[in-house]
Amino acid sequence: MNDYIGLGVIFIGILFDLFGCIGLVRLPDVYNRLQAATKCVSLGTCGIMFGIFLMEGFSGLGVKALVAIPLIFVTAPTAAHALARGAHIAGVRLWRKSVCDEYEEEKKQVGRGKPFI
Amino acid sequence: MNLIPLFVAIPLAMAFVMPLFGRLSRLLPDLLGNAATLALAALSCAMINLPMMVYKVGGWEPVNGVPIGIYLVVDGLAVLMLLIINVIGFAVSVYSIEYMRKYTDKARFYTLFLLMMAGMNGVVISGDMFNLYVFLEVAAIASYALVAFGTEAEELEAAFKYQVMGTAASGFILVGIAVLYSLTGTLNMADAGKVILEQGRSQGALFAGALFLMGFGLKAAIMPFHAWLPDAHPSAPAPISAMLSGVLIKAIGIYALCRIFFNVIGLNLTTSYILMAMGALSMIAGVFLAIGQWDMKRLFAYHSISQMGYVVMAIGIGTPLAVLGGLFHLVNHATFKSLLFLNSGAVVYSTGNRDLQKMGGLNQRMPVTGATSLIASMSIAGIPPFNGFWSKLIIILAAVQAGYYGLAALAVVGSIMTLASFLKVQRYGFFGKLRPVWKKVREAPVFMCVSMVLLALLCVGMGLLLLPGVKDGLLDRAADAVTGGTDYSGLVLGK
Amino acid sequence: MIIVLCPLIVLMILGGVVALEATSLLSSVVLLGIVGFGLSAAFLILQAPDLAIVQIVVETLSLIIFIAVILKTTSKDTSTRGRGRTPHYVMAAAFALIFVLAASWALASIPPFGMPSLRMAEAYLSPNSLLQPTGAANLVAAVILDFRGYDTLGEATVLFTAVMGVLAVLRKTGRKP
Amino acid sequence: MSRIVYFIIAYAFWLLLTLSVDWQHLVTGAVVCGLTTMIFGKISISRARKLFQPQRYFWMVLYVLVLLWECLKANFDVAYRVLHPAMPIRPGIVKARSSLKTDVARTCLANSITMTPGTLTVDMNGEGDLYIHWINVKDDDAQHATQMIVKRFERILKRVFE
Amino acid sequence: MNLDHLFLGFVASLVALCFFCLYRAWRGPTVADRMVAIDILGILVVGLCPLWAIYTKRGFLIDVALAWILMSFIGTITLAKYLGGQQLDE
Amino acid sequence: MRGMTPIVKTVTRGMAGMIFLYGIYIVLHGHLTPGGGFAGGVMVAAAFVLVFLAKGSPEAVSEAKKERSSMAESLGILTFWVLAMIGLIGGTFFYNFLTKGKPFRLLSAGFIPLNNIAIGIEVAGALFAIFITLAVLKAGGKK
Repeated sequence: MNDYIGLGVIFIGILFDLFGCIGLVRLPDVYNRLQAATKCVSLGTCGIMFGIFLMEGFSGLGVKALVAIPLIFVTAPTAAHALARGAHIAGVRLWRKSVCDEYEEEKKQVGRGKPFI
Repeated sequence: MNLIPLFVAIPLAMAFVMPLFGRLSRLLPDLLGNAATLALAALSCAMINLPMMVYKVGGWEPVNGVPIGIYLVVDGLAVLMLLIINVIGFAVSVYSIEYMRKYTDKARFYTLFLLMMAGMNGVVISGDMFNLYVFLEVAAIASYALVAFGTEAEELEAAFKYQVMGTAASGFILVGIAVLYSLTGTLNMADAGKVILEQGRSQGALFAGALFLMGFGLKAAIMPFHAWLPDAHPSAPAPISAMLSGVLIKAIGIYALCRIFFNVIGLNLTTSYILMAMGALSMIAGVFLAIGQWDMKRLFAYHSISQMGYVVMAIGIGTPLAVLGGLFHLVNHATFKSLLFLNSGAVVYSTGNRDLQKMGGLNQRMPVTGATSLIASMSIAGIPPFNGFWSKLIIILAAVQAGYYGLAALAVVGSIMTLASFLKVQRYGFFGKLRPVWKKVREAPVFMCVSMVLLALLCVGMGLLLLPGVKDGLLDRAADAVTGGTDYSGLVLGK
Repeated sequence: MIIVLCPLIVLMILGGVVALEATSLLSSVVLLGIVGFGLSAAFLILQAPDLAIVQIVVETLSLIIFIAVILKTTSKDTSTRGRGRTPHYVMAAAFALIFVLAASWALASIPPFGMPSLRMAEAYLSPNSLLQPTGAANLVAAVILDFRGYDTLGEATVLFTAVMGVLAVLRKTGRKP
Repeated sequence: MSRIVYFIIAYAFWLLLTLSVDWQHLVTGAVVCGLTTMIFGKISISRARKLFQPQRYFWMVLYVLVLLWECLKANFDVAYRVLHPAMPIRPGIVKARSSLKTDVARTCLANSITMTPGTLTVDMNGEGDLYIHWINVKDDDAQHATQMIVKRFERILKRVFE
Repeated sequence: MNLDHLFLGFVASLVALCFFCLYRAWRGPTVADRMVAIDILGILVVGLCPLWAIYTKRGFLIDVALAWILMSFIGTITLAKYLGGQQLDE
Repeated sequence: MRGMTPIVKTVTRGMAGMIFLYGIYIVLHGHLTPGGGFAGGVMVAAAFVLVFLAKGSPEAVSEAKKERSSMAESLGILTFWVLAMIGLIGGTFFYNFLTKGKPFRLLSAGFIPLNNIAIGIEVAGALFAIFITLAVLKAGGKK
């Protein structure tokens, strides 16, 4: 039984990976791509890991897959945040149809070109 | 207790200890470094006249006749190379006591120097292809760093060029080793030689041979692959130039080439023609490029290419006499070329200049340097009583004997051109009128003189190696190891 | 296995080509990451986890070191493109072509992957004991640290040499004034 | 105090990795975790006292559940936007304000925001202002944005960490 | 069709997804896009590790996944620091 | 502000220890599971690199750290050499002089774990020294 649930979870995980990758290709600028890719791919990978855990139980493989989940959950958003901030400071523009950019305004107030904070 | 691993272990230990304690006192790096090289020189002298030895690292005996551990093999050729490396290394390290005062961070210099020695010794005593590669890399990387040791712009550039070429060469060698491994299923050179002999030389072995030829040719700076040498060797500090030109290109170039081609793959006619052609080309072209140079060290560096050409050509001819001459020339070249570079270092140390056009009459102010450089020049040009004459004579005789009259003629021409270019060095550098600029120049410090005199004595005395009793013990056995070819396998594996 | 391995190799080759074509050095370094990651994944597929771990850690660390170097020097690719370099390109292409042809001619004589006469490997797994004679469960560790420990000393020395070289070359002053 | 807590966490991680109760592993683990605590313990945990208040763990579990639910929602949201032929996105960076005080809480909040539907934390300054990239901006006013994005986690995180 | 083929299919599809990343890394108008692509590629391969471990029945392959997560985090942080215009030592 | 954003700093505070621990796990279990001295050593170095990156570090401290990691490197490789030399005294170079133990236990396989530890220390020191040298290098001289 666990095997089939595990397989299902793995399948859903790979599906999420697929959405993330499509987003990576389709969306128009770095920030949107980060949005799609980080969320979908990290959750997809977590899904795979969890499915493996369900299939394997508390063996060496299963437990390490379980350990990997919090690690992914902590590192992936942090990396995405660091990349987004770096890209913004490096001067990567938002998509031209973007609505607003309050971060840019704040940066201009604090000092020209200097990374603020 | 068998002493073979000590050739690697001693310099490595000193190199590892140096960064820990080198800062404690100013004398300590000199002391440790020279102690290590002295011990190595003594050890290598103790290896003369011992029978061929096989050392199984880790005590792993072969299983079903397949060696599973690493073998260290010391045969005649290896003993010869060990002698060259360690004796020259000792002379150079004595020389560097004074010379390297001009540079900062002597401890690191000795660390890298000892690592280079360890790498070369490791290459020579190894009986395993991958092990050979590893120690070749140790020696090569240490030499890249040492070329750039002065950290001036042109030194860094030369080192970069050297490193790019050296890395390409290492890549070729590694691929060659991989091909041979997948062909024979073993890394042990003796075992691989046996398997190749049984299988017959297949296309894979030829391909590996071509790769090795490119790789070791680059390391040895044989003619089509020589471009890095004239930049790299002059840029290094003088003791390192001496090591590079005198020993390194032989140990990780010629020696490894001989080992792989004669003992593992086995030489055939095509390969020997290629070797002869490359040797003759570098012999002539090197000397023609050298004769136009005015930079003293650069001129010497081009001569290294040319003299290596003699060695490669002789080894390519492949008759016992030719191989003997080639190996003898290898030894001789190690002594006189290191001596020449040490001389140039002494000149640079005292005058800060190495342009021949600005020198003149230095004999009056620097008698020891002048005299030793005269000996070395005569030696490299092949003037009779000195060692260079005998080896060139044997090579030419062997070429005639084997029926390659053209090569013999080329060798004579090369020798004459060498004489001409060294007459130029002596005429502009050491003889003639002393220029007023150099009135206050002083002779190099005592340790530098000691090592130069030591090498000059070697230059004079080395002709004695051809005396019957001495020749059997050293040169003949080395030549036997080369010309014996794939008998090597049987000797090592003990069948 | 081959159905996974082939796409990975294509990925690596394409990544390498793209990395060569990138105009900024930073892009090149980042794109080289694809090659490194692909190589690591290929090792994983070939069931060589030791190599995969080493590849991934080395890839990351070399990425960091590249970045450190680019930060200190320049991120522009200053090599001249196109003009005046055509002979070099032709020579390089000819060499590559000859090399590939020779290799494919020569490597045909080599036994296929996975079933050469693994003479040494058979000897490592000695028949009279449960594992190898060293008692290590991981064959790779047994080979690199015991059977061929001397090699590993050499490799550690290579790293040591490289570090000493870097520290020596990047001194503040080379010669005493 | 904080070091002991760190040691326990490290030891738990070690046990999960080795998954063995052999005495050799246990002793080695103790030594290794001691080393890790010596090197990294000082910088890692600042207020260990909070770890011994059980009600926080209840909220922690709740927080994880909420986070997972939001994550799932986020994925379907992204999938919808990506797969929709017209790509219904309206991106922009808005400013939101959080009232959390400690670094750990703020970090958790920022990462949670990154994992939830359509938002990505771009930067956070010392006063707790979050700059959030929003894939579908509904309101670029700071107050409303705060209300929509931040509040749902803030309440729980306050209970967990402060 | 047994489970083994299914897992092989999973792994193959993950490898196929890597090509999306390659496309983005190739086309990415800015360096940041390429970095995102590499980051995502890393996480994708992390998912590949345990699947392959199950397929080949060699559980220890999962060690690679953990190493991969941790190292790719460090790599991305370095790249981000570079993008943010800081020297590595400030 | 020195270093990176508070988010990265906070995550680093937690993750650095885990990376370090995982590196040591790989080193110590080199003879049982994949990995070994080299991979683990690099991960240990990477943990320190991560802290360095996130916090930023004043130059004076870095010089001292460079010296220390260079020393650690020398010590590590010296240990490896000594292990090899003990074998030489007892018989041959690199003779595995310890008992082999029972397979799959942590203390097995003779001196292989010790070698792994020595290499791990060496590699960690080496790579951290290189990183610091390159990171704090002031590009001087001619531009």
